[in-house]
Amino acid sequence: MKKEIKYLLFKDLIKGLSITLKNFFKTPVTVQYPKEKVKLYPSFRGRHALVRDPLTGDAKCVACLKCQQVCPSRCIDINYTTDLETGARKLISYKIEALRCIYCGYCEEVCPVGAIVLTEWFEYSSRNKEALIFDKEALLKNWDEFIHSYPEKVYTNKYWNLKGIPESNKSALKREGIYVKIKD
Amino acid sequence: MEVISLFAKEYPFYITSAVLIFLGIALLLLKRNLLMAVLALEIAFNGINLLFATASHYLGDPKGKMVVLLVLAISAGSFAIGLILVVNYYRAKQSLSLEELRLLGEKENE
Amino acid sequence: MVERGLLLFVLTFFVLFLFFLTFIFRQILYQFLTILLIMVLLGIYYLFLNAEFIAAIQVIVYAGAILIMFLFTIFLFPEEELKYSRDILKTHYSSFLPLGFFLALFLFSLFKAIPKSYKEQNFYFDLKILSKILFNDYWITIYILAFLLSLPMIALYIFFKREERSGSN
Amino acid sequence: MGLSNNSLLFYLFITFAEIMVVLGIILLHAAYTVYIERKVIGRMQARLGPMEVGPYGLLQPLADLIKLLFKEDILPRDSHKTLFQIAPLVLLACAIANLSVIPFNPSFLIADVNLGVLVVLALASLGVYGIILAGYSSGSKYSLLGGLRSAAQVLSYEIPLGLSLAGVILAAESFSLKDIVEAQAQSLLGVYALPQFLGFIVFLICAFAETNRAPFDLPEAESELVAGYITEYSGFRMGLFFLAEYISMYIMSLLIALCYLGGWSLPWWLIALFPFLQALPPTLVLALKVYFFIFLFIWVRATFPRYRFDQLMSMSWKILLPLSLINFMWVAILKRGGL
Repeated sequence: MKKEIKYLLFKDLIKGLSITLKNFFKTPVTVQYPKEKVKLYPSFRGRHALVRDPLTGDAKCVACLKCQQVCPSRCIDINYTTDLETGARKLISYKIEALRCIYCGYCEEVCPVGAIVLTEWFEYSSRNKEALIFDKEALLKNWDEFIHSYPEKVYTNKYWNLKGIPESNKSALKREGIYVKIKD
Repeated sequence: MEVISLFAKEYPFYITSAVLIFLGIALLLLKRNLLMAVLALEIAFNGINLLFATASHYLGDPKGKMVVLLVLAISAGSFAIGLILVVNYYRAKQSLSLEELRLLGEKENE
Repeated sequence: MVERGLLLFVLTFFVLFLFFLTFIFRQILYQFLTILLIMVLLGIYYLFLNAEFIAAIQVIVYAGAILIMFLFTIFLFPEEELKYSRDILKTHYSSFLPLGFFLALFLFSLFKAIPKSYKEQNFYFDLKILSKILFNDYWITIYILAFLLSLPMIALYIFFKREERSGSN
Repeated sequence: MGLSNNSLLFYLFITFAEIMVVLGIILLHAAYTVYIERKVIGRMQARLGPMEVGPYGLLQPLADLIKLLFKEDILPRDSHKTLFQIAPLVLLACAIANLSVIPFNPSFLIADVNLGVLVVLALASLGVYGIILAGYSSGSKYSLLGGLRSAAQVLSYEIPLGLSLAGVILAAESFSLKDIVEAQAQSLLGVYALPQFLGFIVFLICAFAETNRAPFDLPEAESELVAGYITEYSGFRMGLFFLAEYISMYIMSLLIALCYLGGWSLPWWLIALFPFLQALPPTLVLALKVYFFIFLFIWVRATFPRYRFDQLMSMSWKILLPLSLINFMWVAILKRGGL
C-alpha cells in the first residue's frame, strides 16, 4: 500500500527533478580554457627539458642511462662515448619522443644529478610529428623558454627530492638537495 | 463563369461521390489484389458517406449526417477485421492474388 | 457564391486527378498515398457541407486510424506482393467499358433525382442537436455501434490467443 | 476590387500578415529553445553550455542554422527519392498548421474555428505520416524500425491524449479553445488542472510522448536504432525534423496552458491573494505558463532515463488509457452535480 501511495504521489520523480534543479543553481565547474587557465601546482609534469647548467652552459646529464632504463614507455634514447683514460662518459645525443611519453616523472626521480625535468609548460601541441621528438638542443631550448618566464630566483622540482626514499639510496648531490640558481 | 456557378451548387458533391464509388468498385475488380480490395471497399463507403451528407445538407435533415458518423465508426471496425483476415490469408496461401481465392476449405481436392 | 464555386471546382479537379493517378500507379504504396490525399480532401468537402465535426472525424478516423493501420499492414508484406504481377487494366481495356457504363448510369440517375427547384437550407450542423437526436431517439443504434466497435478487439484477442497456443505446441 | 475594409483581398492580406507574424515569432522561439535547452541542461550538469558564438553564445542558433544550410544534401541510394524529400515537410506542415487555431490572447486568433481541439488532434494524426514515410523511404532497416516505433508510440499516446481532452471539452461544453479558456475562467476553481488533476497528469505525460521527447525519445535511442527515422537524414532536412519537434513542443505547451491552466486568465483566488497580478497583459500570462512548460520539458530531459519500448506501450494502454477514462467519468459526475 505504501508503494502505491509512493507511485501516486510521484515521489521518485519529484526527488529526481529536485536533484537536477539543485544542480541548476550551482556554479558550473567548467573552465573556459584559452581565456582562463587553471593554476598549475609545483609538481605539474609538462614539457620535457634538460637543465642547462649555469656554470658550463651545457646539459647537466652524465649519461648514466638510469632514465632510459626506468622509462616505462621507453621513449628516451641516449648515445654516449666513454673516455678510456678517465672512464668518464660523454653525451653524444639525447632524444625524447614526447608522443610516447606518459608523463610519469620516473626519469626526474631517478636522475642522480637533476638533469632532466618535466616543466610546468603544457601548450606545445603540434601538427607535425618531428616537432614533438625532442633532441638535446630542443630540450635545452625548452628549458630556456621555460625558465625565461619563471618568476622565482631558484628553481627546484618536487621529484628531484621525493620524500620517503632512504638516504642511502640517494646520490651525494641529492642528499644535499638539488636546485638550479637562475639569477642572483 | 456559368460552370463555376454550377459548381457552387450540389453538383461537385454528386460527381465526387460517384467518382469515389466508381473508384472503389474499379479497384476491387481490376487490380485483383486482396490488400487493395479491403481499401477499395473503404473508398466506396466514403463515396456513399458523401452522398448521405450532401442529401442531408440540401434537404435540411440532420439524420443523414448522423448516418455518416455511424458508418465511419463501423467501417473503422470492419476495416480492422478485414486486415486481420488478409494477413491470415497470406500466411496460409503465401499470396495476395484474388484469383487464387476460389476455395472455401483449406485443401484443394484434385 | 463565386468563391465557393471556384474552390469546389478546384477540389473536384484535384479529386479527379488523384482518381487517375490511383489507376496509373502500379505500386500499392503510391496508390495508398493518393487515396490518403483523397480522404483528406473529402474532409474539405464536408466543411463545404457545414459539417465541421464530420470533417474533423473524417480526418481523425480515416487518415489517422484506418489508413495508418493499412500502412502498418503494407509493411508486413514483402515488396514483391505490393506490385501487381498482372494488371487487368493493361491487358483488357474493354474491362473499362462496363464500369464506364455504370458510372454514366449512376451520374445520370443522380442528376435525374435532383429536384428542379430546391430551396437551399442554411442549416447549421450543430453538435448539440446531433447528440440530442443520437442519444434520445437512436439509443439502440448507439448500443449496437458500441457492440460492433468492440468486435475488432475481441477478434484481435482471439487471434493472438490462437497464435500463442499454436506457438507453444 | 479595391482595398476596402471588407473585400476578399483585404481579408486575405490581413490573414497573411497574421500568419507571418505568428510564424516569425514561433520560429524565433523554436530556434532559441534549442539554445536554452543546451544552456539549461548544461547548468543542470554543472557545465556552462554554448559560450563561444556571440556574448554568452547567444548567436549559436544562427551558427547552427548556417551549418545546416550549407551541409551536403545527401540522398541515400536505396531511398524512395520523392517520399524522402516530402516526409520532413509533412511533419513540419502538420506541426505549424496547429498554430492557426490557437488563440494567443482574447482578440488574436488566426482562424476562429469552433472545433479547434479536433483540428489539433486531426493534424497530430496526420503528422504520423511524416514519421512513417521518413522511416520507410530511407531504405534502411534502422530507419524503418525507428519510424514504425515512433509511429506506434505517437498513435497509442494520441488516444489517452484525446480522451483527457474530452474531459475538458465536456466541462467547457465547447470544442473551441477560446471558449474553453473563457469557460474555465468562470468555473469554480478557475483552472481545470485542479478538479481534473488526473486528466492533467495524463495529458502532460502524453504531451511528452507525442513530441518524441525524453523520457519517451525512442528515436534518439542510439544504442538500439542509431537515430530512428532520422538516421539517413542530414543537413537541412534533419533541421526540419528538429524544427518540427520544437514547434510541436510549443504547441503542446500552449495546449496545456490553454486547456488546463486557464490560458491568459488567472484564477480568481490567485488574484484575490495578489491583486497586482491583474495588471499583467493577457499574452504575458499565457507566455509565462508556456515558458514554464518548456522549462519542464527540458528539465525532464535532463533528469529521467529513457523508457524501454515495451514499457512505453504498456504504460499507454494499461495505465494512461484507463486513467483518462476514469477522469472522463469523474468530469461527467462533476458536471451532473452542477460544478
